[in-house]
Amino acid sequence: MDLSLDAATVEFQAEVRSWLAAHVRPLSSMDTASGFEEHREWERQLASSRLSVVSWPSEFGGREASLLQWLVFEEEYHAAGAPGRVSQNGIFLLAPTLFAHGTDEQRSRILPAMARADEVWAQAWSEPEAGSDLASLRSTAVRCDGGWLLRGQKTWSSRAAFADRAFGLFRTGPGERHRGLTYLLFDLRAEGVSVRPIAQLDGEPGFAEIFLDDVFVPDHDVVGAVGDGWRVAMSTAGNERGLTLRSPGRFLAAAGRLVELYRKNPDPALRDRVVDAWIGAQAYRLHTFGALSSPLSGPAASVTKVFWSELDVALHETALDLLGEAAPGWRDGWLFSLAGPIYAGTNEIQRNVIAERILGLPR
Amino acid sequence: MDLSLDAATVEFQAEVRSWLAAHVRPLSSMDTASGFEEHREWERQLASSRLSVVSWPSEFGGREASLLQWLVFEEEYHAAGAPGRVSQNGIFLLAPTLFAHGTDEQRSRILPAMARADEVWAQAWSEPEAGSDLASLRSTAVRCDGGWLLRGQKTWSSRAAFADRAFGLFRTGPGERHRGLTYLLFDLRAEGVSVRPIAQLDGEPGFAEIFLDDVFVPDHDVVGAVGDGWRVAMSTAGNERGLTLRSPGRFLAAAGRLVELYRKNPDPALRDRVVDAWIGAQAYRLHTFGALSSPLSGPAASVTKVFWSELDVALHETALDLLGEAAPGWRDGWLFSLAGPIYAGTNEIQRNVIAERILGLPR
Amino acid sequence: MNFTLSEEQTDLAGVLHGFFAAGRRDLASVVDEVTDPVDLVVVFEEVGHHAVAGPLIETLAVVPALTSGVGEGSWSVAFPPLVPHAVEADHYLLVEGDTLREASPTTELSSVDPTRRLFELTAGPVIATEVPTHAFDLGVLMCAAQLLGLGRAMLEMTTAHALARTQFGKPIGQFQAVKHHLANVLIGLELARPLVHGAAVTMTTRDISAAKVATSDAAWNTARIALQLHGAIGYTAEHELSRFLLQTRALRTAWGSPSLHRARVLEAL
Amino acid sequence: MNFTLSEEQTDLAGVLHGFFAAGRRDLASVVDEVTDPVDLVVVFEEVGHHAVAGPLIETLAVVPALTSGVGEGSWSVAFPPLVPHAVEADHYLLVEGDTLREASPTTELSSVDPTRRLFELTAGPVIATEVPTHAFDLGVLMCAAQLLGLGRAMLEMTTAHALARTQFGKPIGQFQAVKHHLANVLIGLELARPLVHGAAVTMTTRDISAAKVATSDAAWNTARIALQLHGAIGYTAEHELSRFLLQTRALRTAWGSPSLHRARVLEAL
Repeated sequence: MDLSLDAATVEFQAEVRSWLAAHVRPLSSMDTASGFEEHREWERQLASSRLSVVSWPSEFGGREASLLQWLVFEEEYHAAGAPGRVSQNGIFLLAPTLFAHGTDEQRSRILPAMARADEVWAQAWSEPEAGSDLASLRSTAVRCDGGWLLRGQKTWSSRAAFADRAFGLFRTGPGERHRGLTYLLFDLRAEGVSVRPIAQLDGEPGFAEIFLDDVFVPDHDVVGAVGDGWRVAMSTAGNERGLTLRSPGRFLAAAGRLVELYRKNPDPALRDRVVDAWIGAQAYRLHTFGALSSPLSGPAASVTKVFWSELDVALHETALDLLGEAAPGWRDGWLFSLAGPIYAGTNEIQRNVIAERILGLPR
Repeated sequence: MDLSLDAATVEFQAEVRSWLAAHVRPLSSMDTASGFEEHREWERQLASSRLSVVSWPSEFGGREASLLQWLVFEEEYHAAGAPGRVSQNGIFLLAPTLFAHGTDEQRSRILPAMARADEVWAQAWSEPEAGSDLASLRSTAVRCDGGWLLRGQKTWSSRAAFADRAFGLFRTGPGERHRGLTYLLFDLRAEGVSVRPIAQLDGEPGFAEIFLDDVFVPDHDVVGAVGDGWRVAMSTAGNERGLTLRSPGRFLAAAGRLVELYRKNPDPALRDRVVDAWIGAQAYRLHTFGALSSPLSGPAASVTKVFWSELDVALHETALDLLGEAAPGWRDGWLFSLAGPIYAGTNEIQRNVIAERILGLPR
Repeated sequence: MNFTLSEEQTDLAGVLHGFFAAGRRDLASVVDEVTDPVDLVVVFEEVGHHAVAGPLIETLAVVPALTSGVGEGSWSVAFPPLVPHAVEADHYLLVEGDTLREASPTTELSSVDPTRRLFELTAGPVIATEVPTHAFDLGVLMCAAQLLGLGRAMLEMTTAHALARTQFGKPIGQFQAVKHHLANVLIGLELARPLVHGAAVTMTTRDISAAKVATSDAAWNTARIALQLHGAIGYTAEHELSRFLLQTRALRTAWGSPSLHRARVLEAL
Repeated sequence: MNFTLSEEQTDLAGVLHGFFAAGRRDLASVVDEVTDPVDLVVVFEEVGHHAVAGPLIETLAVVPALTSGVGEGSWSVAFPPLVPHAVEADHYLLVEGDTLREASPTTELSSVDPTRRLFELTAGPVIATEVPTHAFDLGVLMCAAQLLGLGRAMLEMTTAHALARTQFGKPIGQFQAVKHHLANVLIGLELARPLVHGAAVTMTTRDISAAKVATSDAAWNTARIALQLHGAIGYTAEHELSRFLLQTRALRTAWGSPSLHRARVLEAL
């Protein structure tokens, strides 16, 4: 067992740290039109130093960093208080799918533009009648000359209010539930698309509804085989639940801020919750290091998803209990944490997965 | 709204308090043969001052105390640190059933002997294959001349190792699950009865298994109608879950001891758990006062059962966390508390009842 | 001993429920004369039940207990260090020790609930030098009652949602996890209510603080479960749950945090 | 960076598992030479996994780190005030500040786990006046490893029970409440393990205390759920769960309570 960093990683860490020290600045909320553009500009700055997608191949804008180096990047990024990633949905949800199931043409057309934030992607999984139950999707894609016509409604599409393109599953053939779905990419500014922003708890439109009325998608924007969309989407769904969506660095940084806050507002009755937040972040960090040598299975990603989402809520709740009603600097993170146990598969669904697929309890 | 005690209740409270101050003494564990007899003797002492069953009619040994007076009695009893009640199963489980469904002959034969602890009763509900699922009972009672012959096995029968008689449900006719069950009383020293004590976590035989091999029960020991046992048993099952099984006085006294313990071993990180134990006991007390004027329904008794059983565990866990491994004076209460969420219907079953019968969620 | 609401009190709750449900908010017109703490608890449970916003605790309960003959409009009052700032109102008061003063708002603070704007106060002329001690406790108790009503409302709307919303081909209320979440919520609220009513009868610091602790935890736990069971729709400002949730989070630490009130309970034991 | 057990360490765990499963308890014969903290953690996770009783932490890890050339037999050691008393053993030591002494048992104390008899010690002759500071931390870490093993064992036996036991016509493991209880248990244990392994690598007080906190909570939570899901049968001394449960409860506060270790973590941050 060895927790030390190799020389190349130490060097990379130093580069990232000094770059961030020189460049990090506060931005407006990415859920406003101007804030969104500020975040796009920040992504471009990262990309110009090849720091937007460090683990990707160089040809697409990355530097082929190891998973360990990616974790180190994330620790530095969050420790520096750097901005949220407006490109997150594309980088962490769509890109892994393209690496696994896309064509060479799709990868070279889509990934470099994603890395530079020239195209910002929104996810379009959920529909009004399908929350946790994605297999019950109803939106359709109907064959037409040279492509497909999308029709239906998507909702809870994060970033869609201001993003450029979106990815989602559509019904293309007969078949119950999981069958007959196809993974498609579409332009949010195409004819037939209406986007209606939904105000979140914080009042800003982090989500949107997307109404699709015969929206044309060319054949080259089908990912994987027609009718194989469920398998294509699920093969990388672990990414959303597990490692790549919420890196340990995020929680380590927040736990560190909580410890500082406690030192300024010490209330011994809340001490254990403060310490447990730090211990939880550290546990998640080490657990992730363990996963570097033996990658997590899909169900194992459910374990970490429940863990980090509950850790995040507990951590922010503790900050609010220390501060009271006036909680400058913590409210946005707290509101964001409340979504954790809900999205990317509710924690109730995740616990079913853990019980059935890891412990072997009957369905 | 009025929380004051009337003059008669104040007088009664004073009598109980001074009687207890004069008589309470430590006894050995009721789960040993000699301790059991010490507890029987204590019950007789209570009975001789008409304090063993204060709420019963005078003709059976009570003094027709109001429910409020019974609560006051219990508060005084626990505040004085008086012994556990070896007659508890009879007084709180069987007696309400006899009041509701017994014959005059049964009441006058059984209740006075119960009040004096001349007969100590054990419950015999559970069977090896039926824990929470009482309707799946298999033990049978077969018609014979002048009565019934019992055959089968009962388990987790509390107090049965040393008690005199027992009550339980037996299959007397065809019918699925709830149907064809009859409520019967039997002698634990009758021919055909074998009792095998089961050591509890504390090493003492608080439970026993009862093996029944053609045990004769005369007709006058059938409670209610033959085949109507499920209804008879369930109509007073709320008693076990709710008010009468665990009176608030017990938790108030334990919470008071916990506060004292905390003052001697102050650990600010555990303060909230100490205070919450007191608040919980007080909430349960006031909730019970509310139930005096609008009696609890069966499902409402599930609410209190989950509440007091979790309160009891939390309270004792806090004491152990304050004291560490060496926890004199708290270990027995702690072990007892651990059984609370399991017996009288597990808390999982109770939560189903609350959700379905109070909130109206579908089965 | 008679630990239930009177018929008049039950009727008052019903009248207020209809009043708020009809969209009316001019509460002073209905409950101007209410001063009995149990009656006030009935009023504020309904205020919470409809997530009515504004400095009602201060205007209807605390300020009338502090000083007689206050003028028209809404009032807010700070009791530093326990309640360090004021919520938005027409007029402001400040209690420092035994001194009651007029006050004016200065800096606005970032508030957990945007509908509850918070301000620091600067002290003005002295109004009185003897402040009735129960004024603060009355504020705490009304806050507890309001939390109870908020919790009840969120349990109701979440139960309705669990019956209506289907996933995997059945109402989500049929899943045992959902049942157990809601059963726990009901237990918490059900056992918090008698503490609120009991405190209104005794008006002791111990009982009032205990009620505030229990309702803060029960109502906030309800909000968390309500959000979890509503899923993404509960996370939107368009759904009414958001108003209830943010108000609950704010009132949980308003009028003294749960930790402060646990300290007061322990001190009184 | 390679945060996984080596093949040799995985093999050692397997050998010990077979050894204990065969009923053997003469552990010193197998692991006499083990001193590397990661190896020791592997050993003590298996000790916990089989609920092996006796002062093994002291005899195999702490006392060899305290002093060389101790004699045969089992050893126990107290570090007042952190570890105020000793568990039953053939020989006793006492560490007071920097002084290591022989000691003898006096009063027996009431123990949460009857198989873990506790004694107060009276000090005897001085053995050494410089005590290696990591000896105590090594005891804490082994206690954490043992708790992890106890938790794992209880999760295994409860999962098996949930598959075998039927109620209302189906295995209880099919009820969502049971699934969610066991999923939570698994999450707690799964995220506690890397803290134990990480602490064995760094051997810092911060990391060792964090591991003890997490394993104390995860293992005890496992014990509670295990008891709840076993029902009455788990409450009997005849069922093996009782040995695991009582040992877990004792080790939760042995070698310093969770509260003490949380204080140590905070101090080190």
